[in-house]
Amino acid sequence: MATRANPKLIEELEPYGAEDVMKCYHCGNCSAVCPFSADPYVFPRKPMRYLQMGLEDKLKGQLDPWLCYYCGECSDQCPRDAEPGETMMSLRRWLTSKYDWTGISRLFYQSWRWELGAIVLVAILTAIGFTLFGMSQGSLSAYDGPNAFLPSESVHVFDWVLAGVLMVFLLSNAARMWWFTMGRAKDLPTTLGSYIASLWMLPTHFFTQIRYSKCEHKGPWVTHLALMLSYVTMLVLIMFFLTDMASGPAIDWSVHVAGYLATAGLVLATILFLRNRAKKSSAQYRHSHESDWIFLVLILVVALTGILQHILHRSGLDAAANITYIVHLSLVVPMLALEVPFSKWSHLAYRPLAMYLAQVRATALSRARAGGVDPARPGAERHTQVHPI
Amino acid sequence: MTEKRIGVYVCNCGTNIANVVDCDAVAEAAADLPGVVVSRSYKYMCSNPGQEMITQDIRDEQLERVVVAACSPRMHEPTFRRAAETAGLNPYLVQMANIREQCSWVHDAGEMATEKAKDLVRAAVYRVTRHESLERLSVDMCPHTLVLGGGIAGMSAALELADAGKRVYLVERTKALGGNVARVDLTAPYLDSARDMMTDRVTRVIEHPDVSVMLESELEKLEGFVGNFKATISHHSSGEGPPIEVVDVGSVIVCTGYKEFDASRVTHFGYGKLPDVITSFEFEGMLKQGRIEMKDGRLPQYVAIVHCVGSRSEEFHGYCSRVCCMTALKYAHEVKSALPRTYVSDVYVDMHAFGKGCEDFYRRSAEVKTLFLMYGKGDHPVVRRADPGDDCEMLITVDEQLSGEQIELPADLIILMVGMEAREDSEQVTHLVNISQDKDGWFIESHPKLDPVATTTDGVYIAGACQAPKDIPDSVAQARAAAARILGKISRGKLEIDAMFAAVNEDLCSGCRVCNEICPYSAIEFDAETKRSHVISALCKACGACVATCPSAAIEAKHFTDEQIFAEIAGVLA
Amino acid sequence: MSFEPRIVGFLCNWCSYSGADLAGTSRIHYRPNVRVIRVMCSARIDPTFVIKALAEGADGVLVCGCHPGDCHYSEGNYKTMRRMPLLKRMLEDFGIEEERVRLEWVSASEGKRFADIVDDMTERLRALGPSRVKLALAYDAVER
Amino acid sequence: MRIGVYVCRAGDVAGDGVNYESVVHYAANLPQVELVRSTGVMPKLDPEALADEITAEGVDRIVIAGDSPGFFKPAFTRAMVLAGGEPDEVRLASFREHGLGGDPATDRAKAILACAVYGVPFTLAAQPKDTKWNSAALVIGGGIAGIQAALEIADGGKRVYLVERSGTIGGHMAMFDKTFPTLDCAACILTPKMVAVGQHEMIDLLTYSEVESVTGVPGAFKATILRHARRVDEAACVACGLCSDACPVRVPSEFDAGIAERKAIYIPFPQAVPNAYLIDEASCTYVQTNGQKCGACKKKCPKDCIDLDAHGDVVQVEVGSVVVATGYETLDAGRLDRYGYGVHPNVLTALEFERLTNASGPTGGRIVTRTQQYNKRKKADEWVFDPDGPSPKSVAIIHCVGSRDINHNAYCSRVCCMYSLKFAHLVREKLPEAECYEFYIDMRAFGKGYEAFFDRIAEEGTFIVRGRSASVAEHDGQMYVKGEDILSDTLMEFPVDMVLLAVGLVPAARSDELAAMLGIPRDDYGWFTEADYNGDPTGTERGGVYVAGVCQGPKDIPDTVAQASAVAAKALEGAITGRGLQSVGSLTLTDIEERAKSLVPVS
Repeated sequence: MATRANPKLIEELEPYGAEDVMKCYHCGNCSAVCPFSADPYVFPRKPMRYLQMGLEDKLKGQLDPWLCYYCGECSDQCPRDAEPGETMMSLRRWLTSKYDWTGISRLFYQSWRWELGAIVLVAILTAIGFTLFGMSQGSLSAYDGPNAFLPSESVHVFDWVLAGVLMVFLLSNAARMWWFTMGRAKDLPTTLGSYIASLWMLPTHFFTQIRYSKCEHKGPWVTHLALMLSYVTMLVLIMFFLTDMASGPAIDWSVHVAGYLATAGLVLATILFLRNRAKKSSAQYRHSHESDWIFLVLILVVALTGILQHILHRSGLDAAANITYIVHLSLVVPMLALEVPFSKWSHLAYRPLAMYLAQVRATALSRARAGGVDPARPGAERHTQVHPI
Repeated sequence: MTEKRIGVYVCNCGTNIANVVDCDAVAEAAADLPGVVVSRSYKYMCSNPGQEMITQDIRDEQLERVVVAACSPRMHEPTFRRAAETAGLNPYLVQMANIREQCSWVHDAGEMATEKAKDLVRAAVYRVTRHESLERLSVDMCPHTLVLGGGIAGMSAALELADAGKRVYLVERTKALGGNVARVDLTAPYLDSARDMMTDRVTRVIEHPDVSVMLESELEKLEGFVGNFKATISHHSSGEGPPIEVVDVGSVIVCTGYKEFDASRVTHFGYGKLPDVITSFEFEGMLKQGRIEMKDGRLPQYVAIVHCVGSRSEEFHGYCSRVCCMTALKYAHEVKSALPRTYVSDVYVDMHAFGKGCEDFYRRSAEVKTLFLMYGKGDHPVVRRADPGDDCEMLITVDEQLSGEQIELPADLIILMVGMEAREDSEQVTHLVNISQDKDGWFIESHPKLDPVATTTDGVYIAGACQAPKDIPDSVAQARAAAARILGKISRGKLEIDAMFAAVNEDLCSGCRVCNEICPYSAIEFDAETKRSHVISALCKACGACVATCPSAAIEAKHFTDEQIFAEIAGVLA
Repeated sequence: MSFEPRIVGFLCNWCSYSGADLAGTSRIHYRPNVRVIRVMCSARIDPTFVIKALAEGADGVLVCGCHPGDCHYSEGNYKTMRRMPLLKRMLEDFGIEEERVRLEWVSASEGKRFADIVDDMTERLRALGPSRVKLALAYDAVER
Repeated sequence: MRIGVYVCRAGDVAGDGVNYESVVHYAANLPQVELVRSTGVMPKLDPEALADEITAEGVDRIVIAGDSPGFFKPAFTRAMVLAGGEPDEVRLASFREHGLGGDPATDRAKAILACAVYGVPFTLAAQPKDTKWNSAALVIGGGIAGIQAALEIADGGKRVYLVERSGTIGGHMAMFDKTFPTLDCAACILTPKMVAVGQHEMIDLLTYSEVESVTGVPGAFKATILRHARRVDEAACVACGLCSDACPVRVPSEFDAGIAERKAIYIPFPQAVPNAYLIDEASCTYVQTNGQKCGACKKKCPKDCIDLDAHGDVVQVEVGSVVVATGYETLDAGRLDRYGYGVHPNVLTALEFERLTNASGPTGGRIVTRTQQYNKRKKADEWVFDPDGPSPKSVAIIHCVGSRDINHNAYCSRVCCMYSLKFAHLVREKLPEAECYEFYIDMRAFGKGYEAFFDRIAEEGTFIVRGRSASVAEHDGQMYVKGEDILSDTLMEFPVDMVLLAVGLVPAARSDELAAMLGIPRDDYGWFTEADYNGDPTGTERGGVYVAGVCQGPKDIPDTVAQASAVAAKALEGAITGRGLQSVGSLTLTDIEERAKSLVPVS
């Protein structure tokens, strides 16, 4: 059955950053130099081809963009400046917006105004909410103790509620990802067994990003890993040790040392990334989408306000600490509430998931090929008779 | 018959001959043949030292005959004849034995090959003994030139010659000069104005005092020979001037160009059936009119350009038409320019963007977001009407090679890039001016690399797309090349005609006139007075048909006499 | 050692001789039994050439010209086309097997064809055995 | 008539020397010009909006001016029609087409614009006055183009000075084994012509020489030619080679593309013309030590025609025309490290393979792989082509090496596809057992008989893989070519014993100096720019100077020969009539304006 080309799709993709893909004349160089490209996932050329011709369903069904860590080898060697690496990046953005059923993600990626606006809005609401809440609870001059402005227990509860909500979004989107890439493909003989057998990949790739280290330059991997680990550490501290974190003014080294390390990691890594993107130091930093800037800046200010609030608290300036805390929260909330399910943060979840699914799919494919049919090769159903007029 | 002093030279051609034939053995064997006083074997007889070896021997050994056993005489006979000449030996006293193309290159090394080489050398020695000194004839070179075809090639050639102050008769079949280029709006890859170029050429040709433009005219007959042709031209235009005109010319340049492939021969594009499937030339018309529209007047949302229509296919023409790819890219640009909101797709096989500036042009058309779909050679896309509800008029089904998908491409307007093919009257032209066609109908050049514009008939040249598909710059270059050849000849004033022609021994001639009939060049006249026939040497092309026909063996083919050939026969079999 | 027939080939300069050359430039190998004699046009090939060759001890004679319609001299090969059958009939009366004289059209682009013809003819003549023409014909019959 | 002028630039033409402001101002003051708009670089034009403007201004002729205004013409033609105007009345003033950056650039641009406004083709209006013409011609470069041009002119009975930088004429073609698509051997075709040049009484052959300066005007040029010291008497030398046997120095042979060695006193190749030895001073011990050491060759020479202390001299010639045929060099494959040229001994460039497979090459035409051997002289192992060495079992041919790649040569080199197919044929013919792969992007078999050749190679069993392979790697002694086989949609690693790089063509060294010397422009890639892409592909901005062959842009032998003959036409024109046209630069803006006004073109 023939697939309908859609020359218009490329226009939809442009806001996501796929501006040069039409320049590609398919010499195949990129796929051959890519350290991640390997049968049955040959990219970036193939996805680029689908994109040029506007084969939307094919693209939605692809895991390939998530298998790319954007080391930039392909873009550097591209004979036509078609920016294969950036195209993969754009596809990831686009896929994110496709997985997201609310449509919010699409708005964010197509216009930074939407994203920024949403962040500001949520920030203001959070600020107001917590201020009112704080007033109802205690006095601004008290950071902890019975009269605390924002008792950590209640904030903790809020955190858990928020986390729950985000999980719902994230998981439902992840479920859609699975449906597009695996669920729909009927001819794919996947087995529950293979799903279980490959399960180990999820944590491994989430925590180590070990594939990233296949890139020729290890720098980006290390920084990226540092940022992610710091982030996760911080998440764990907040979700499970918030009360100990907030307690004080004495420093409780058993928890705070982790906090300091995480903060340092977040600050340094984001600054480094921001610097690279500003200097366009190498292929993967040459093109920056607004969402990249917003994400990095957001993390940075969250970390900074967090540590500031911590210091103020330790130095007994409770009022200032409380105000800073409000500011901090009104940055944290949008950062989590908007970035996690709808924007750049989500790749933290999608990429390991994609690698896991890719493994499952690969096993299924090899089984299918052993059986003679080859769902990976669309060639399978080529040469169906077309009737001339 | 007295014995002659003969020198035999066996060329090793590096290893080309020596690897198969024992050249030294051949040389030794030759040394014992009657009359042979020198017999040598050398690496490259054609090289300067090789030739000097011969000239030296001719002087030192007073050689009267020379035999060179080397490559084909078609390759180096002129070289060795020239060498002999420089040493004061008549060039026709040199004979070559072809022991490369017809021996070392086609046989396995060993006794048999060497024996064959020996036989061929012996034959050459026997033959050369019976050679006679012959003198080339020199005839006048008429400085006028006949140019067939008023397209870009024809006009360029005409101007080149006329600017050198030589008269040109430019014969064009149609009412106007310009040919196919006049149908074009802009030229690839720089989108220059074809119209300006045409206006320039046509104006200069028409106003040039040395060019006689003959519109609506045709060459009826071409008699004579290089330097001295008589061209009979018929004028179809009703009105002034005689209907038939005979002009004297020294040379002829054939620039009859091409005709576009008839798209209706291809069924699967629906050309002629679907209103909005058009050919490239029809699209040029739209461009000139500034109306890129569908038949019903609407603007197309999707324009698809299909390459290689009639070209690179087993069914129609095997060859590549060379210009379509760039023209197609030009169309992509033009559509994008005129209709910025229209989507353009190119359905191609291989993108032939080989010319200067062409690859940049290709990249540029990709940058303006043209979608390129690749189909396989030997395969073909299929066009069908779109289904109700589709946002397009037609759908093109392509086995897209770069994705491995079978793709349906939406289209409202489909442009078929029709290839070039030889004009149907080109066979008639070959007979008129005595040149030949290849299997595709293109005129054959005398040598694809060394002489791309000359033909096997002296004084007749070919230029432009009538020799093979070509773009404008290459056609112009060829046209000028042909002009250069002619100017070269003209500037020397006289021409040398090969001394190989037939001659009638009037004592033996019975005046039966069989030969008069047999000669394809009517070079044999019957003299009513003497009741004898005689040959007009300059017209004779030395085929020798008359010699074999003459019942009283009264005609002799110089350099191919019965005696010489008998000797050769005896030689190979001795 | 098997019998090696000797073939004399008369080739026209424009098509067949170039064809034979092409076999060379394309390195298409064939039996070394043929000895080529170049003439400008197959129409130049006087029947006496063929007889002379046979008389001199050739086991076969191959005559090649341009394909009908391709003749460089427009219709020389048609003359040959008419001439050769007559000659063959005459030779048969002399008791010479008709296979010994062969007329073929070889174009300038048919190096392979030329090679195949030579190979084929060589094998046929090998099968046929040596020619007895020398005895069959008085030598001076063709001497002028 | 009301005329509207739009100045639209299709590319960033900074540095073309044209003052666009001044051009716009000039346009405004031309008769009948009612409207002048400057849209800047790469404008996004909307025909509907333009139509409104045209209607509003009542314009009935539009002139689009700029570097390549044709790119905008369709938009204006449509706008014109929408506005109810004459589509024919959209005229182009293309600065690039008629010598962008010509001298003086801005005046040239104005003249081109004026012609368009008057509705007269620039080429018609800008016909330079004619001038006296010296019948002699100078041909620079002794490759097939130079040889052909020289012979054409000389056969016309005119004097030719053929200047060649190296020790022999023949150029690259002499190095080739076979030529596509007919597969006739290059030497067989070329040597007769080389000999003819050597023997021609009208040709003065100046090899081992370089043009130092060219002064004067079209029709009367003065050229100063530096004749390097050959140090061997060209006329006396009989090329016996005894000197070379005696010479102790060994250096890579240029003619063998470096895969074999020559001596310091050498003859480029056996059929060299002139057929005489020469001394390469750079490697000659005697020259390098100012006569302190060596001099062995001189002692051995039986004809005593070696003068080791000879000095170069300078000759002056007066000519009417100059033909530039300086040809090309091949891209330095070392620049693309991913193919491992210079790292893996059996990665060869096209020219190296030409010599390897050539019957007159170092292995007598046997295709073998390099093997490591101990060199007693150098006391070290080295990789050499041993004629009895092992043949490759599989050969990869990589197309577009450095070509069609904005990181190297953005252009297509035009000949690589075909010579690569030729290589495949030679490999399969000489090594029927060997596997042969072609890695290509687009198979550009465009010429007469090329497509058929392509089909033939495919039938001969060469694997033709769509996809320019990405890299050559070696693990445990086996080379692998990694690439994507696009048509079968898989990544592949082909184990191969030999890799042939179809390197692209680049302009010959010091083309820039020559261009400056002759006053002819070069394009972005360094090829000489023709006067007019379509109309005058062999003329140049500077009248009397013509370009032929690859130095004007990559092309194959037939096209080169055609061009070479074409330039001869121009040279002969001048020579025959004794008169010829000056350069367009000799015309002032007013000259052209006046002529344009008075002309009535036929069309």
